[in-house]
Amino acid sequence: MSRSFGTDSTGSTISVCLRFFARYAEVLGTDAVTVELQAPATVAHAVSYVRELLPNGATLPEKPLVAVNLEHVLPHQSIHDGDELAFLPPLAGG
Amino acid sequence: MSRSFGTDSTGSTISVCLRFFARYAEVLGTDAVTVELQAPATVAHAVSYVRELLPNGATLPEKPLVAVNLEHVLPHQSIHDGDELAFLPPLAGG
Amino acid sequence: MSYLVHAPIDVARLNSEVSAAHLGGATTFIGSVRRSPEDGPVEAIEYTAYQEMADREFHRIVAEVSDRWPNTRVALQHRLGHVPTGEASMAVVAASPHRSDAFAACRYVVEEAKKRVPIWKKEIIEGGTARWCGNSAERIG
Amino acid sequence: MSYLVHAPIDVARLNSEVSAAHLGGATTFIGSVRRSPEDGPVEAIEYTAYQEMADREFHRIVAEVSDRWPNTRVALQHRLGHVPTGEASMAVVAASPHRSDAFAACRYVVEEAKKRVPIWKKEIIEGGTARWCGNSAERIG
Repeated sequence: MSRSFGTDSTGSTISVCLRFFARYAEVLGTDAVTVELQAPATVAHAVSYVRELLPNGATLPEKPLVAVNLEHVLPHQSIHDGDELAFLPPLAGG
Repeated sequence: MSRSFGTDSTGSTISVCLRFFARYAEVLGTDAVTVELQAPATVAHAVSYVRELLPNGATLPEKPLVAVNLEHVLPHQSIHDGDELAFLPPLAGG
Repeated sequence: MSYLVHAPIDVARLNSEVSAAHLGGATTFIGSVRRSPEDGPVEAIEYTAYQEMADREFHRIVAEVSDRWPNTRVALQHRLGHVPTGEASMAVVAASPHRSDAFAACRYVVEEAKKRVPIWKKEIIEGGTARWCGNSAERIG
Repeated sequence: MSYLVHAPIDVARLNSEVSAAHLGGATTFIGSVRRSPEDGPVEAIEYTAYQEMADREFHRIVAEVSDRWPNTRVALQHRLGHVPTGEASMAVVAASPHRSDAFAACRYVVEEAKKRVPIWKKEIIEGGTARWCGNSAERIG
């Protein structure tokens, strides 16, 4: 699915892929969505999108662990058109 | 072999078994001797005996690692009739 | 080659990957699915991963070991899918000329893996229920 | 049962001695006879021991592990006699519910063994010479 998000629909937008794993995929009922966000955007904007607009999104924490293009990042990290954001529940490897 | 050691041969003596391992056995040419020492005696007395009276004994260090009856001990440790003293070259297990 | 496997972990193979005549000390860590009284009767764990990232993160950790302990080699595997109680979920081997480096490098990989590698587990409880788990500070498995 | 063996060490057997469903972490250390450039071409090591005391000292070390890490189990073997390059001279396995205890207990056994257990080694150099060695602070093997 593809959706747009932002207060000013006349500005430029970016398209990013949001991926969900493990418990997050279960509660959201999906493991990936492609969304449009108003530029410039950060990880925190993508998190707000998920928490506000996806079904059961509010059950995710306010600051979930997020990776962008396979790297762990902090919430203020900028994101760009074509990025892949992964929402990672608390890790449990080992 | 059995030998006695001490300045006063009229006092009481103890008999102890001295065992030598690894390089010490090689340089001394024996792995065990039973000796008589004047009582009271310590590990240090037994070490002096070895260094002064056994062939090549002077090649042993002044304070070798010694165990009495299977326990690591210090030089001032008392020794008693029937004790087994082991002269241990630097350990190399592992 | 992936660090992620869907079959039982072959620790002997990991050992042979890092062994060399000049590396006299090898430390291995094996984490297994455990059944402990406080956890209830766990009969298996389902491991899932964000596989591309997990492999990349393991690769980074291995590269960090080479930087910190240049003479030390490490090999590791993490199992995914259904892992029954008692079987290994992760194995790490570090071989070094120096035993302290072998211990340190092995421990480093285990700790970093738990902190950074996107793998999740769902405990399968006897009777059919399941629960997601997260790594806490000092719990294993 | 003695901790000293004259045949190759069976690490799998040591692992099975300590494994249990509630012990999710196992750390193994294997010390092997190494051939390193600075040592010259070592082709084997002859290990000898004061066997009664070595066994007693290993037994004490294992008991100390039980005191310090009550939930942790250890198993170990040290090989004696002629050990060719590349083969294991000592193996220690520690299994625990907590990985930090598994690492610490394994390390403890290795360090204490080197400090306290009366075992000696003679390096057999290619060409037929031999030399006695002592443990230094950070060298293995």
